[in-house]
Amino acid sequence: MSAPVVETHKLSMLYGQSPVLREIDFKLLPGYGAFVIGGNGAGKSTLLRILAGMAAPTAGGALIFGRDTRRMSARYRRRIGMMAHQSFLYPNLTARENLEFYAALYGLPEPRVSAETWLDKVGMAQFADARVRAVSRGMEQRLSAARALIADPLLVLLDEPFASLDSDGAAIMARLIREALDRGASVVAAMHGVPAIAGTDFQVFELARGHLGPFTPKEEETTAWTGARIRSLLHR
Amino acid sequence: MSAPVVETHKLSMLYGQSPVLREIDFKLLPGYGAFVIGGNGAGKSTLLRILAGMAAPTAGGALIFGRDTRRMSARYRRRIGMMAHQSFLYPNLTARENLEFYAALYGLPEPRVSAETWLDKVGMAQFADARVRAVSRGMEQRLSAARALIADPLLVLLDEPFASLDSDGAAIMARLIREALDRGASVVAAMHGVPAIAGTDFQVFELARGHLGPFTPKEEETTAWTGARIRSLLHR
Amino acid sequence: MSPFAAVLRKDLRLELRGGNSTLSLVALSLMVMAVMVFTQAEAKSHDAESAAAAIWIAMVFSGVIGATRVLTAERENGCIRGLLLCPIDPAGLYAAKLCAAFIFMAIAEAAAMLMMVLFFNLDFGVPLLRTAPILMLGALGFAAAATLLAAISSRTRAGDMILPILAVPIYVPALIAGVRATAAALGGAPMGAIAQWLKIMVAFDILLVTAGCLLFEYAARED
Amino acid sequence: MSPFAAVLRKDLRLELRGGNSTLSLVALSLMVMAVMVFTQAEAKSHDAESAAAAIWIAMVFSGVIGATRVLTAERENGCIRGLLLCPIDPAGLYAAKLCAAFIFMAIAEAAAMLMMVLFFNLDFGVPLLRTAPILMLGALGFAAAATLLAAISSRTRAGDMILPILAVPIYVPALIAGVRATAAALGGAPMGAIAQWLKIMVAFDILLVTAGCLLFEYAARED
Amino acid sequence: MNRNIRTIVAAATFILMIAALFMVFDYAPTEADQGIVQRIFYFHVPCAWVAFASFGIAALSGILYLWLGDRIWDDLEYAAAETGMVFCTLVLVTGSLWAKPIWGTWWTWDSRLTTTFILWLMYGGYMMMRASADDTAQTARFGAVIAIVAAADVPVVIASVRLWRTIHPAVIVTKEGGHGLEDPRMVAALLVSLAAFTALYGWLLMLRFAQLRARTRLGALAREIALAYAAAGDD
Ligand code: HEM
Ligand SMILES: Nc1ncnc2c1ncn2[C@@H]1O[C@H](COP(=O)(O)OP(=O)(O)OP(=O)(O)O)[C@@H](O)[C@H]1O
Ligand SMILES: Nc1ncnc2c1ncn2[C@@H]1O[C@H](COP(=O)(O)OP(=O)(O)OP(=O)(O)O)[C@@H](O)[C@H]1O
Ligand SMILES: [Mg+2]
Ligand SMILES: [Mg+2]
Repeated sequence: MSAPVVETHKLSMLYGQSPVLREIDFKLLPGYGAFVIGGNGAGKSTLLRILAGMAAPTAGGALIFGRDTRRMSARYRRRIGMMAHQSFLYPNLTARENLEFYAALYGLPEPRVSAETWLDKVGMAQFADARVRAVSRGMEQRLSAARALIADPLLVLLDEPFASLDSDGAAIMARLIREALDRGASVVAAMHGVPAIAGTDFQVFELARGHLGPFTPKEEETTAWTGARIRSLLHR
Repeated sequence: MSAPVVETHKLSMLYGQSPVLREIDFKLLPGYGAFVIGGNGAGKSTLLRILAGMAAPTAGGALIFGRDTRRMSARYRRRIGMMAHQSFLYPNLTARENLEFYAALYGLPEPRVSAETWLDKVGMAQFADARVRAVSRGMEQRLSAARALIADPLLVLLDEPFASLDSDGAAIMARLIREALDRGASVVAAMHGVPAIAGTDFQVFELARGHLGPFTPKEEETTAWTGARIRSLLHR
Repeated sequence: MSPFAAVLRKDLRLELRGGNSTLSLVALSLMVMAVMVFTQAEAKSHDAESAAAAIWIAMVFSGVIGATRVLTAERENGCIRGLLLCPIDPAGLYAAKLCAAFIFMAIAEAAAMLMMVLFFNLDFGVPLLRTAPILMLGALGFAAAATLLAAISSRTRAGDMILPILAVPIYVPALIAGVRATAAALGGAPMGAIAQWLKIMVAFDILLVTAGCLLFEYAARED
Repeated sequence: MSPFAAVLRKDLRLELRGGNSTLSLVALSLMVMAVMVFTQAEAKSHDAESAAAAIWIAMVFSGVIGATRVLTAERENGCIRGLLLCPIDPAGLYAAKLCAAFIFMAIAEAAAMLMMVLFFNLDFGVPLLRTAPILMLGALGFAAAATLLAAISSRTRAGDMILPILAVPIYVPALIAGVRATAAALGGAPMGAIAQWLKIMVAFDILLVTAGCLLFEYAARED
Repeated sequence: MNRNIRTIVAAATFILMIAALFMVFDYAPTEADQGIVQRIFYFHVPCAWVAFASFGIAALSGILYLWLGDRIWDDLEYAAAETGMVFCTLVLVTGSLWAKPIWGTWWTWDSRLTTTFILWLMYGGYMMMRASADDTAQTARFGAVIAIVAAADVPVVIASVRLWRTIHPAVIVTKEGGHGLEDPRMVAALLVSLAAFTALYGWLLMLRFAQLRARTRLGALAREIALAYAAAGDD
């Protein structure tokens, strides 16, 4: 079997004295997806930041393509696509200009072309020339996804990819994830108990109290976002 | 019957030449809640900004407590609580300090006390002394809700209140909405097809192509966030 | 606690949290002083005039940056919008911002005076004390103008750069008066001699502060 | 298109988006000049020294603002993080940022020179030409230092304001050299006379630029 | 209607200008110690006064705009500020032209000159702001604020010759009080050219104002149309 894309050894993270991640051992093979489910403050974003090399773990380490995240050269960074809480988009540039810019930085042969194609893919072609400052939040989220995926990374890190997307947006997002997997890329996505996805090429983990374990779907978890539960709450 | 809290007359909004809201006529009575459902870029945030007096409509107008939003005096602003996409929280102040600050600005007798109570209410007591810069996104969302509701406003405007909250957070948020309604306050919340809420004191509207109409739950709308649909997409 | 107090307290707290504005204002005036002194190393004795010039230049620049700082602090997470949603009257908000900017500048000024004494080896004493009120008047007026205009410049696309272009000229008359007064005071002139200059400055301060209180609302409003 | 070119192009574009920024740069240095002149109006005849002082103060000011702008532009939406995720080596990024800041300052300088000639009614000619390289060297060095430091400060809580603090001690030696050189050049001293100053500046520039290229990565990296 | 007024004013300007030229260069006597150069005076001073008046108008309409919120005041303010800018520039130019022969330099940092230059700078800043921002209600408000604050310098300019030691003459109202124009014909010439420049100013102002009005109306119409389409339901 092929070498794992992500491999962490006793990965631990402290902020000050408070532990956020505790000796996480986690492995992800090419072409596989992992969904990290966890509550607010569970440490999902922290984990993703570490995997992206944006933050250094306090103890233990993470290997991406066999390379320690603490010293990833450009060659390795090239293969990673990170979609974080922040969109990394310049408010005063237009959607197209932003994508073109990043495409250029990722050394794509035809920045303009790939910008166009990705604007289409995320359904933003119509707003290509709108300043990012002036687009709605969901649109910014879509652009952020395009930015992360524009260079066809082999490791895709998504932090709450479905947040503030409408149903079409969610569908697009899901399709993009699917495509990435089919491309042979690996995907790590952080979410809040949704969606409960079956399928052989998905592992679903739960991040709680700093430990990463297999996810056991509890009813109210998976349906947190559906009307059912909230109705009951609103009418108790 | 009592005078409406929100009343818009042919409310229209253009950005440049492109229309976002078209002659919206909308009325909300005290103690009632309205959920505005709409896709990305439908104009939900714009509508809420106008109701909060943060933006001036291009044509038509909106009355809050019978007062035009264009010239709302402090007395009227006092009664409105707005939770926008941006959290309005100072990254370098702690959670408590932020809430205290806003409590003071809203002229509450005991800023410190109400800050405490609201930190409890949104389940952030434990992070009271963490800089907002250092809290997770969901936590910031919770604090943002606390900030908006701390002065017990009579009109509560919520822009995607459930975004990036975990199930507990969502439950808390729902409870807060419930409480506000029971208090006799009116609530306008913008969302993406979720949650489909029944109940006599709720109206659910759909904002599409600039028109605000009654919401007709389509299956894939209401279940957009549940596993079902996304699974099917991932495994098309 | 009044809104004014709340806002001011918040600003100062943020400042102490490592805003370091004041420190860097001091540093900026240090640079100005250095430039002023070293250009005239052996050229001519550092007389009252050049000392006055130096300190006022320092003030103008620290004022420009200080005022910008006070208002850009509100931009992260759109806090300024949050403020404007609150039931506080803009005048109070302006007053608080003005106060904050003034305090930063005043501290920077104090430091600048110290440096001046050292750089231009003046001797401590009455003349020096006389300059203090002059500089404070100056700082107040400039803070008033800069704060009002920073509310504008912090939101026009031309950005921070448009502030000095607007604020400095508006202040120049008072600036000239101030420099003359300072020079005179350092030269050992009695209070009476500089009274006429002080009158001008006071007039300007009153004018600018009132203008600020009245106009800030329009400068800060969002829509 | 190389990353360097891409970043630089993006920065300049943002700068132009900022609304006639070059114009406001001219105005900015004009302000500095004006303040200098007013403050010294009757102090002394406007000689080479005060001209040199004016232009260097203009430089420090525009440098601080310029470098800060170049890097604070990256802070909104955490763009700097996005940049550092890209497969570009930090040195290239630094070079681009440095370039942007330098261009920014160079324009300001050119404007300042013109102003200087008018304000201090100097006459165009060889002495003036001699100052050009001095100023450019100065601008380069300052941009190099300021950009590196802005990278640090744009992430510290202090935000942009900490920049001057850090910039001062590092840059002051070169500053002094530059000021003396300019004064000398304007005074009509031959190239030989100012060579010693130039040497110091060149040394500093080399030092600062290399330091920047090497250290920028650590200055800008997140963890 | 107001086109007719404009043509009338234009005609008046023309006639008055002819008259002024005659008065200045033929009727008025040559000043004793300055000689022919002194005749610049008759252009220099009216320009200044017109500029002041214009900035005053700008400030007033600024206040009215903030108060009443009607875009017409914003247009007037913008027009006045710009036209004032033109005449302020003329003051600087004529002044410098005068200064060269009299003081032997184009420019000196005399307080009157300085303050005038400052005035010019401020409205330069005003125009930069308006140029850099796109034409919205916010920009209009900003403009009003700046116009109001900037006007504060006008009295300073006027007072400058009295407040500070200066080489710039104060003739109309001398420091001792009473005017220092020895010959009544000079006064006449000054008054006529003053009238001429005022008329010229009025004409330019009207032109610019009308233009800005048209622009605003155009914008409003475009919005109307867009709204109509919006109401009709197609984009
Ligand atoms: C660029 C240089 C100059 C500028 C900016 C300037 C500016 C002004 C201004 C703004 C005024 C009108 C203010 C008022 O009337 O109170 C004025 C008036 C006048 N200027 Fe100048 N001026 C300049 C040069 C000169 C020169 C060289 C002379 C002749 C030596 C001169 C003689 C006068 C006189 C006689 C008046 C009218 C008398 C008075 O205002 O009391 N100006 N100047
Ligand atoms: N820069 C930081 N400094 C200190 N503590 C931090 C920092 N960033 C995050 N934390 C803390 O680490 C914990 C995990 O944060 P993280 O953002 O990873 O949570 P999360 O799982 O992403 O939550 P959410 O679902 O709300 O985004 C939180 O308690 C937070 O307060
Ligand atoms: N400041 C602005 N300038 C120009 N256009 C804007 C501005 N703000 C919003 N828009 C446009 O108005 C439309 C509606 O934006 P809005 O933010 O109200 O949508 P939304 O319903 O909140 O979408 P989302 O669910 O993604 O938040 C979008 O097409 C957006 O591009
Ligand atoms: Mg997170
Ligand atoms: Mg929205």
